[in-house]
Amino acid sequence: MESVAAGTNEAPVVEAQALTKIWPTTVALSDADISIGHGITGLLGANGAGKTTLLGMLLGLHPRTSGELAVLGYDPMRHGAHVRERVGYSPESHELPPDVRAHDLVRHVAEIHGLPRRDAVARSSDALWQVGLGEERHRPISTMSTGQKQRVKLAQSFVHDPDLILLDEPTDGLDPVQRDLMLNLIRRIGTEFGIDVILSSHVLDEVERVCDAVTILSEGRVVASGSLAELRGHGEGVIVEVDSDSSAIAEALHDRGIETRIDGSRIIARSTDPDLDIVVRDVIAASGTGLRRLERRTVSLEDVFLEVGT
Amino acid sequence: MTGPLPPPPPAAPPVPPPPPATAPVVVVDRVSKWFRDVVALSDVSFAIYPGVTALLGPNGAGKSTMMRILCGLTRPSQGAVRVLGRNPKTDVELSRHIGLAPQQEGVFEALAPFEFVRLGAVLHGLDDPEGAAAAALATVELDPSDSRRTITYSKGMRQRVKLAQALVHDPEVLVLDEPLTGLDPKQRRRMIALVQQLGDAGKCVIISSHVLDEVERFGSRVLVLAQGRLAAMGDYHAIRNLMDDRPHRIRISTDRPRAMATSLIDAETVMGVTLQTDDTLLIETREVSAFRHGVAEVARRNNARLYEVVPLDDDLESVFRYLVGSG
Amino acid sequence: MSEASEARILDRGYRRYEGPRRGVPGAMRSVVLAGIQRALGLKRTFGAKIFPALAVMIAFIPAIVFVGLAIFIPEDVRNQGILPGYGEYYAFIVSAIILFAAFVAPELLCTDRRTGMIGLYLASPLTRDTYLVSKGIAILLVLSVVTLGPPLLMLVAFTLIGLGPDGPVAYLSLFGRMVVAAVAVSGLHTALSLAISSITDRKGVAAAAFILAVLVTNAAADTLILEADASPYLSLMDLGGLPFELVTRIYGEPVESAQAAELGTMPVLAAYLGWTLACLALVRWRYQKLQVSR
Amino acid sequence: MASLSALLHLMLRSNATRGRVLGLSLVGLVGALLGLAVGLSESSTTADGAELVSVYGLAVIVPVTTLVFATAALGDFREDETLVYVWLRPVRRTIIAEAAVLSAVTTALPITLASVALTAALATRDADVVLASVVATAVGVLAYSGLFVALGLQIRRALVAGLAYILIWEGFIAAVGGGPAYLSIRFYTRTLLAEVSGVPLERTGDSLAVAVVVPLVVAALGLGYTTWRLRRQDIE
Repeated sequence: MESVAAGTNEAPVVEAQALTKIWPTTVALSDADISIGHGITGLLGANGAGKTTLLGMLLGLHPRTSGELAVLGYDPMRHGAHVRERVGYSPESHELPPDVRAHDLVRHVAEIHGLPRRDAVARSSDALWQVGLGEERHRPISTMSTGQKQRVKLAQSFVHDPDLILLDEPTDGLDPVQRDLMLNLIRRIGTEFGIDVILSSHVLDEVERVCDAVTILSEGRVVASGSLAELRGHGEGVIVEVDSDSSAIAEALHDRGIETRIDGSRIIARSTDPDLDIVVRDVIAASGTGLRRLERRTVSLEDVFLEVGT
Repeated sequence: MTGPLPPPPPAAPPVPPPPPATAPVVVVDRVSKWFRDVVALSDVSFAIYPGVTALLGPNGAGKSTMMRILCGLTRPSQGAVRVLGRNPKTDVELSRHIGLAPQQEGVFEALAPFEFVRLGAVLHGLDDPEGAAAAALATVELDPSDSRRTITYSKGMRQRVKLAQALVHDPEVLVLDEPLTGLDPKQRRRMIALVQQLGDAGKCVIISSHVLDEVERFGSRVLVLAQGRLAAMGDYHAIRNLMDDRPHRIRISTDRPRAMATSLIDAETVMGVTLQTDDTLLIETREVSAFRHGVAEVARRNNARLYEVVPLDDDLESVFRYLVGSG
Repeated sequence: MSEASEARILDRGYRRYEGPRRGVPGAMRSVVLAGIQRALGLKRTFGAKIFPALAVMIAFIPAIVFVGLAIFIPEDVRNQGILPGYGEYYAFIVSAIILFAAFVAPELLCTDRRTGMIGLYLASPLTRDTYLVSKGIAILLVLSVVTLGPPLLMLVAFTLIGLGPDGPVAYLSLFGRMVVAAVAVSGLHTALSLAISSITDRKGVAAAAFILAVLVTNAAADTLILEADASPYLSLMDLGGLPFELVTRIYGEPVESAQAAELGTMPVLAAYLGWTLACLALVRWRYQKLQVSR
Repeated sequence: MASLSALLHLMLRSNATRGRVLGLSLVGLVGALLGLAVGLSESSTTADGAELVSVYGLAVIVPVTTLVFATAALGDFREDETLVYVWLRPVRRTIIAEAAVLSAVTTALPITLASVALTAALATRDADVVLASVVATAVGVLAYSGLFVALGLQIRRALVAGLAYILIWEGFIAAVGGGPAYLSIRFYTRTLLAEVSGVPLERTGDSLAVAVVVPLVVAALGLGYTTWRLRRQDIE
C-alpha cells in the first residue's frame, strides 16, 4: 500500500519527544516518543490507554505536563489556531446537535475553520456527497441513523480541506455494511484526497485493513510503533477453520509439534518450522474433514496488542 | 398491515430451530411496532430458549425496540409477547426474572457502582444486598470498594457496571443491548466469555450486536432482523450451511496455481477458476462442501503448498449482508 | 465527431480548497451569526420560533401602539404627554427582556456542552476565550433586538409629534445614547445568564435560576427600601433593576423615587460593572476548567 | 419498606445537589431578610407581616423550592434515561411515586419551613402567625410536591412550565381572585395562614377545612397520576 505525501509540507505530521500528560488522578501519557508520518496511521490502544488525550493534545486543547510536541511542524499550544485551521477532528461522542440539519452543521464547521460563507456552502454539499449523503443532508440530525451520523461527523472533519484529520473511533456503533463503507471512505481520504489521517481505534481488524502504520499505546506509553509490515514480521502462524470437530485437528497438529490454540471455531497454529503449511495441509487431507478457511498469520497486530496490553 | 406474511427471504430457514427439550422462555407472536408512520417492527414471530441468542441486524433494524418490548418498557402496537408465559408490560413481578443492560450510557451519576448495583439488589428484596452487589461486581471484574462515582467511569467500565446491575438478582432472562460497544478487544473477550458462561449455566441470554466477528465466537443461535422484519433465525452454522447452495468465491494461495486449477476443474467441484496473481487463484463453486472436503487432498496430490484458503462470502458479515440485502 | 467530443463524464472527485481562510475573525463571525439564528429559532422547528417571536412581540407592541397614536392623534399625544420617555419605556417591556435573556444564553451555551458541539468548536481555530466572546456578542445582539428596536420606534413617535431631537447633531447624540442604553440593559443580563449557564448543563435549570435571581433580588431590594426604609444603596444588589437604574441616568430622565435619587450615578455604574465583570470572570473560570476530548 | 427507603435515598442523593440546596436556601434567606426589615419598620402591622409571609413565603419560596426538587425527582431520571433501572424491578409503581413525592417533601420542607417560619417570626413576632405559616407551608409543600412530581414525569421542560404556572397563573391571574383563584394552591395556603393565625387577609376563602382538604386532594391526585403514568408510559 503506497501512501501519498500531503502537500509540500516536509515536516512529519506529528513529532513528540518525551511527551507526558498527568491529569489530577491519572497519568494519561508518560514519556511518549511519537513519530507519525504521512498516510493513514492507526492509533491503537485499550480504553483508557491515552488515545483521546493524545488527540486532544494534538489539537492544543490540553497543556502538556512535559516534553515536546509538534503537529504539522508547529507546537499546538503556542500556535493552536494555526494548527487547528489545518486539522480536522471527528470526536468519539455520538452526540451532535439533534435539531440542526446536517448540511447546516457541516457548513458551520467549515465557517469556523475560516472559510467564507459561499465556499463553506459549496464544500459542505460536496463533503456530504463524498460520504454518500445526498438529499438526506437537509434532514435534522436527530432523524438520522448512527451510520449516517458517523458519516456526517466524517464529512465535517474534512470539509475545510485540512492537511490532517483526527478520527476518534469512527466506526464505533456501525454495523458491518456501514463499517465497510466507512473504512473505504477513510481509505479514500488518505489516498485519493491526499489528506493525512490519524485514526484511533481498538478494533484491530479495521486498523489492519486501512492503515499504513500503527502506533500502539498502553497505559500512556508507546509500546510499538511503525509500519504495519514491520509490526507484523515477528513470527509465523496459520488460522485454520474446519467443518467438523476442531479439537481433533488441533490435537493432530499438536502431535506433530505445532503449538495450537483454539479460539471459538478457529484453530490458531504457530511454529517456527518453515514447512508449517505442509504439515497443516497433510493433517487436514488425512482427516478427510472439510477445510473452511486457512489463513497465513504472521504474529498479528492482535498478538502485539494483547501482549503489550497485559 | 394485516395482509399476508411477507415473502420469506431466500435464506430463511423454513421452520424454527429444532426446539430443545425445555419450553421456550420468550415467545414473540406476530409483533409489530410503529411510531407514528415509522415502522420499527413488522409482524415478527419467534421463540427463544435457554442459552445464548444473538439478535443481529443493522442499526435501525428494530433490535433495540424488540428488546424494549421484551422487557415491557414499551408495548407492541400489535401482537403479543410472553416472557416465561407472562406479559412484561403489565406484570411487575416478572421483572424478578429479567435483567436488562440497556443501550444508553446514562447511569445514576450520584452513586458509586457498588451503591448502584446494591440499589438493584434492594429493590429486588434480596436477603443480602451487599453480598449480591459485591458478587455481581466481582463477576464483571470490578472492585466493589471503588468509591468513585460512576460518572467518572470510562465507557468500558460503565458497560460492566450496567451488566452487573442486570446480573445482581440472578435472573433467568438477561437482555443485553449492544454490550460490546465501546469495549476494547480484551474487555470484549472477557465479556464474551462471561456471556457464554451464563448461557452454559442455563440462563436465557439475549444479546444484540452488530460487531459480527465476535458474535461468531458465541457460536450461538441467531435472530437476524432487517428493516423491522425477521430475516433469518436458527443456529448460526445452520444458517451458514443453508447458504452453501449459492455460489461461493474462494481465494487460494499456492506455489503451484496452474496445477491446482487443473486438478480442481477435473474434480468437477468448481464452476470457474481465475488466476489472479502469480500465486493466487479465485475459485467459484456451487458445491462448496465438496470443495472443502477435497481441497487439501488435491493440494497434497499435486505436491502444492497451500498457503491460504479464504472464503470470500462465508463469514457472518457476508451472511448478514446477503440476508439484509434481500430483506 | 464534434458532437461526441462535447459529451464527457465529469469526475466529481475530491477538490482541494485554495480560497481564502479567514482565521479567527472569520470563525468568530460565524459563531455570532449561528448563535443569533439559533436564539431566534431561525432554520429550526416551529416550536423553537414561538418563544422568541412572543418576546419580540411583547417588546414591540407598546412602541407600535405609541407610533400609531402619534400618527392618528398627534395633538392629544403631545398635549397630554402620553408618550413615556426612552428610559421609561423599558418598564413596559422589562418582562420580555428578562424572559428573553433567561432563554438565550442557556440555549447557546448549555446546548453546545450537552450535544458535544463544544468539542467541534474547540477543534477549530477558536479558543475557549474567543468562543465565549463570540457567544457573548451573539447574545448581546439578540437582546438588542428588544432593547434597541423599541426605543428607535419611540424616536419615530416623538419625531412625528414634533418632539424629536433638534437637528442632526442632537439626533446623533440621542442615537448614541440609545445604543449605550441598549448595551447597558443587555450587558448585565448577558453576563449573568452566561454565568448561570456555565454552571449547569440543564437548560431549564439555568433559565429558572436566572429568572429567580433577577426577580428575587429585585423584590427584596424594592421591599426593603420602600417598606422598611433600608439604605437605597441596597438597590445596588438588585440584579433586575440595576440595568434600568443605569439607563435612566444615561437618558438623564427624572429618577422615579426619592430613594433612588439619593444614589449617585457613580455607585450605580460601579456596581453594574462590578457585577458584570464578576459574572464574566466566573464564566471564564468555568470554561478554563471545562474538559473536552479527554 | 426497604424499597421505599432505597428509592428515597437514591432520589435524595441525586436531586438534592449542593447547588440546588444552596441556591434555594438563599431564596429563603432573602425572605428572612425581608421579614427582618418589615419587623423593624415602625409603621408596619402584624397584617403587613402576614401579607409578606403570604406573597413571598407562600407564593414564592414554597412553590419554587418544591418545584425544583419535585420536578427533578423523576424528571431528571427520565431526562438522563436512567428511569429504567428503577422501573424494571419488582417494585409497585405506587412506591416509586411515593418515594418521589417523599423525596421532594423531605428536601423542600426543611428549607421552606425554616425560611418561611423565620420570615414570619421576624416580620410579626407573633406566635400565631408563625404557627399558621408552618401549617400553610407544610400543606403547600405537600400539594406542590404531588403536582410537580407528576409534571416532571410528564413533560420535558417541567421546570420552565412549572415556573410559568407559579409566576403567571398563580402569581398573576389567580392572584386577582375570583374563579381562577380556586384553581391555585396559593389561594388555599393563604386562606390557611389567615384562618389559623386569625389575622384577616384579603382574597382568602372562609373555610379552614376546605383549605386543608383541597391541597391534600391535589397531592393525592398527583401521586395517583404519577403512578398511572409509570404504569402506562414508555420508559426510555
